[in-house]
Amino acid sequence: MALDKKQIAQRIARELRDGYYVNLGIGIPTLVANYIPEGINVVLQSENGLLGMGPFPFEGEEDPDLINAGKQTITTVPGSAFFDSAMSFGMIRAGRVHLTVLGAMEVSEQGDIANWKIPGKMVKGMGGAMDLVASARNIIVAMMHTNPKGESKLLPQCTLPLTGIRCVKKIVSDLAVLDVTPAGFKLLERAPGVSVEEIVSKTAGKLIVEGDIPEIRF
Amino acid sequence: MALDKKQIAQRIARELRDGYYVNLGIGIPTLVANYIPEGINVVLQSENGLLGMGPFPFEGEEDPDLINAGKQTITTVPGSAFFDSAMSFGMIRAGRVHLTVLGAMEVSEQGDIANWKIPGKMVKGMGGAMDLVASARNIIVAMMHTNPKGESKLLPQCTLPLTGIRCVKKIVSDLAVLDVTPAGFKLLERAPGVSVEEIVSKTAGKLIVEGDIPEIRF
Amino acid sequence: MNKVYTDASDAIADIHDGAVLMLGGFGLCGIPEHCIAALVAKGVKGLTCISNNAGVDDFGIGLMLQQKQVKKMISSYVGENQEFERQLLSGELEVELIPQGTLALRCLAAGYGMPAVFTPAGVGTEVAEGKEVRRFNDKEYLMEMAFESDFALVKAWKGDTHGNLIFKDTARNFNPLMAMAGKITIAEVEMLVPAGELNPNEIHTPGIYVNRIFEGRNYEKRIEQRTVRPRS
Amino acid sequence: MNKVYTDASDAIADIHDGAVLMLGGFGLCGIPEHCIAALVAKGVKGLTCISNNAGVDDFGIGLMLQQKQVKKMISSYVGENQEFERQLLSGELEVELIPQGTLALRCLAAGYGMPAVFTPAGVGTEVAEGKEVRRFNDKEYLMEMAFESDFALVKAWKGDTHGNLIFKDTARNFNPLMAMAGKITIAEVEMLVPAGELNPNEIHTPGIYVNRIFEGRNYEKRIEQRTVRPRS
Repeated sequence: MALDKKQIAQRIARELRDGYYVNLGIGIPTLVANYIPEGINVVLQSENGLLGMGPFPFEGEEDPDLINAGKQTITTVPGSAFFDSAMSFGMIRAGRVHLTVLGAMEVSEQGDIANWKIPGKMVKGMGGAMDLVASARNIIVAMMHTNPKGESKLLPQCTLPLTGIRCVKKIVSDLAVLDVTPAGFKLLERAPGVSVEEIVSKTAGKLIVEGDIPEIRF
Repeated sequence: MALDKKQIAQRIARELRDGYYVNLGIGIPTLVANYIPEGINVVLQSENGLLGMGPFPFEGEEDPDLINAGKQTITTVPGSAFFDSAMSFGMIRAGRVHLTVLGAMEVSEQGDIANWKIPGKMVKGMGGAMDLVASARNIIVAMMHTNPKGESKLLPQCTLPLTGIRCVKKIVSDLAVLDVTPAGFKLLERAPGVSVEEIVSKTAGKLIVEGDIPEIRF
Repeated sequence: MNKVYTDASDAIADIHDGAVLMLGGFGLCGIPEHCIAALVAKGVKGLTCISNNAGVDDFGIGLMLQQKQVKKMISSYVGENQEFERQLLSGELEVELIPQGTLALRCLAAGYGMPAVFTPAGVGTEVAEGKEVRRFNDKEYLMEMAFESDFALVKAWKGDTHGNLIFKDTARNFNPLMAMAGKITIAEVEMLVPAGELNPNEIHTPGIYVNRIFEGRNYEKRIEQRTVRPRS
Repeated sequence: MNKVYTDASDAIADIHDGAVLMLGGFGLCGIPEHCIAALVAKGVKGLTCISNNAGVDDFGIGLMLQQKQVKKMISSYVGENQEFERQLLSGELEVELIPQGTLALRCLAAGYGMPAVFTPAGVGTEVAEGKEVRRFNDKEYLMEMAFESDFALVKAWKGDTHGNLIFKDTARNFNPLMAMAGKITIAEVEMLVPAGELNPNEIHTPGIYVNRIFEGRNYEKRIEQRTVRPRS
């Protein structure tokens, strides 16, 4: 069975290491914060100017001056720090953020990513996505393996306007976990009950399948 | 009679305008702070990271964490702010400091300045001088008109290694006040009792003398 | 050297048609809401607004869009409002979308007197079109130019009569950067205190960058996405 | 994720011969005096030191010069000490003098992931030799490269266990810039407190930039130029 959004987030959370500074994008990536493994301390960066983002506030405790990059009211954890947007993207650009998790419309087998613009539709802007994908040390994409029409989102080349090139390192989709390697997508794990054949059929870009592919276990 | 150092500072202080942010170099320029005209508020910038520099502390009140760019213990005035060295030179580079006063070994008739290095002598470094002269909106040089050998320090071309080019706007020496114009040094005022002829004879660079040259009055 | 203005309309009185403005804030967080209200009341037109976002229909820059005061937006993320979309699709409004970090860096460049900066954001994308690409250490960067603007409108938490500013939480965002970048910087603050009352070590924007300051009353500080968790 | 070290010798234990170090401070103000003492005790050699100044004969980087641990200084102003001058004239020590603002900007560039920056400082002087000169809006600028260093040693007033730092007065100077620029940043602080005790709005250097932190005891904080005025 394909993973649901929470399970995608849960699987991604296993990539966290103690001491990581992490930037989580809007959508599924945000959920990763709910599954941080025990014994592991990570610090969440919000690119609007915060290190040490905490959970949503209790009702009545919202502070209009304290939001995340998705403009949601949030809280801080002990040891947090505020800074301006130049420093925020400065620390991202300098590689101080260990891991960025974000969504995508398309990923190419070279690791290119498209996630900000659909020609003909109202374009809202790239926000911080172009900065994040161009700068982050390690980028994991969380997304559905196919689009609502059933077409693969893992392509030989992106068809949509690019957000960044050669930057995605890993994909966790509803069907599989894959690394982006110089030779193409490399299948690492499959969702419970999802066959390698199904993943192959739903991956349009070059896919490397070597040996036995284990199921993701929760 | 030639001006003494205090009088040079006193004359330069007349160039201050209300609301100016001012950077005063080491030596004579520092003395300018003692002659700020009444009714005029200026804020002193110290390039090691302070706006709102005050006078030296009373004995026993020195704080090792509070020094000026000459490494002297100082104080702050109400409304001061501390910042790092990047912001300090950033505000200088962006033209937010209205006036810089500094010393010089030589100034050329094009406004080039040399004040950091004498070949063959131990070179201590340019400190912030190159940044200041390359960036400041308005630069006034405070210096003796001649060197200890009696040679003019106002030259057609500097002979010493340059600190910056085409940057000096005005010179207040012990003998005269001069603007640096596209056509050369323009004599504006002379020290009390100093003749135009003496100034002419001690100015090696092109000197423009037009009309009556008033004496500086104190 | 009086920098203190009585209110927003006083502080923005000389903002003219066609001016290039920077407006601090991220979403509706930390926006100069009193300056915006005064600009709406003044009815100045043909503005270019550099701001990370464009407000919502009935708050923030959205209020200026309603009055058709904005000719061009330079932002990283827009379209939280209907009127914006309508004007964009009808061609009444020009929009230049730039990466958020690039927006920040171009403000910093202006504030620090750097004519241009290098960033990898947008390399290989349509953002790179027409821009100089340069390789350093096997990585490509775009050269992006410092912003030039006539006025920066920023909102701080506290300020003093010298123009020193302190921001609160994530309402800081672009505000200190734009405060440094504006040719004339106008700061509105929730609390204006006499010089000397702020700790000089806690100041985010030194007063040298601030030309005018006023205390705004009754801030609305609207929340765009109210998210809460249940009490356990 | 423990960043807290017991003392300076613990924190600098892996600094190796030939390392490139950044050392915060302006004159003797805000220098990492415990790290320097530990480097002297460790006897590491062949160091390149990026620091605005080079200390005095018996304090600051001067102590490392006495032990002939420094191969090269990159500074804006040096020579407040005799041993420095002797080594320089004898050719034992290499010195690269760069403008103070350029020093700051090259740290900022490293900390903000900008490979190079433009500054007008040094245009038309010997500092420009071998550098790319570029004209923007009728003004010339030098392209200066971001620093690369192995370790940054900085001194703060307060710090917490997450590595967040607060500096005091003009002891801030280059410290926050170098803290951002070091590949590994080691901070010594006068007061180390648990995470959560510092106000997140007052932090100058967020902990993300700090890899190691320790509390130094009995700071000497020597004054280089004691200047006072008479009590009236």
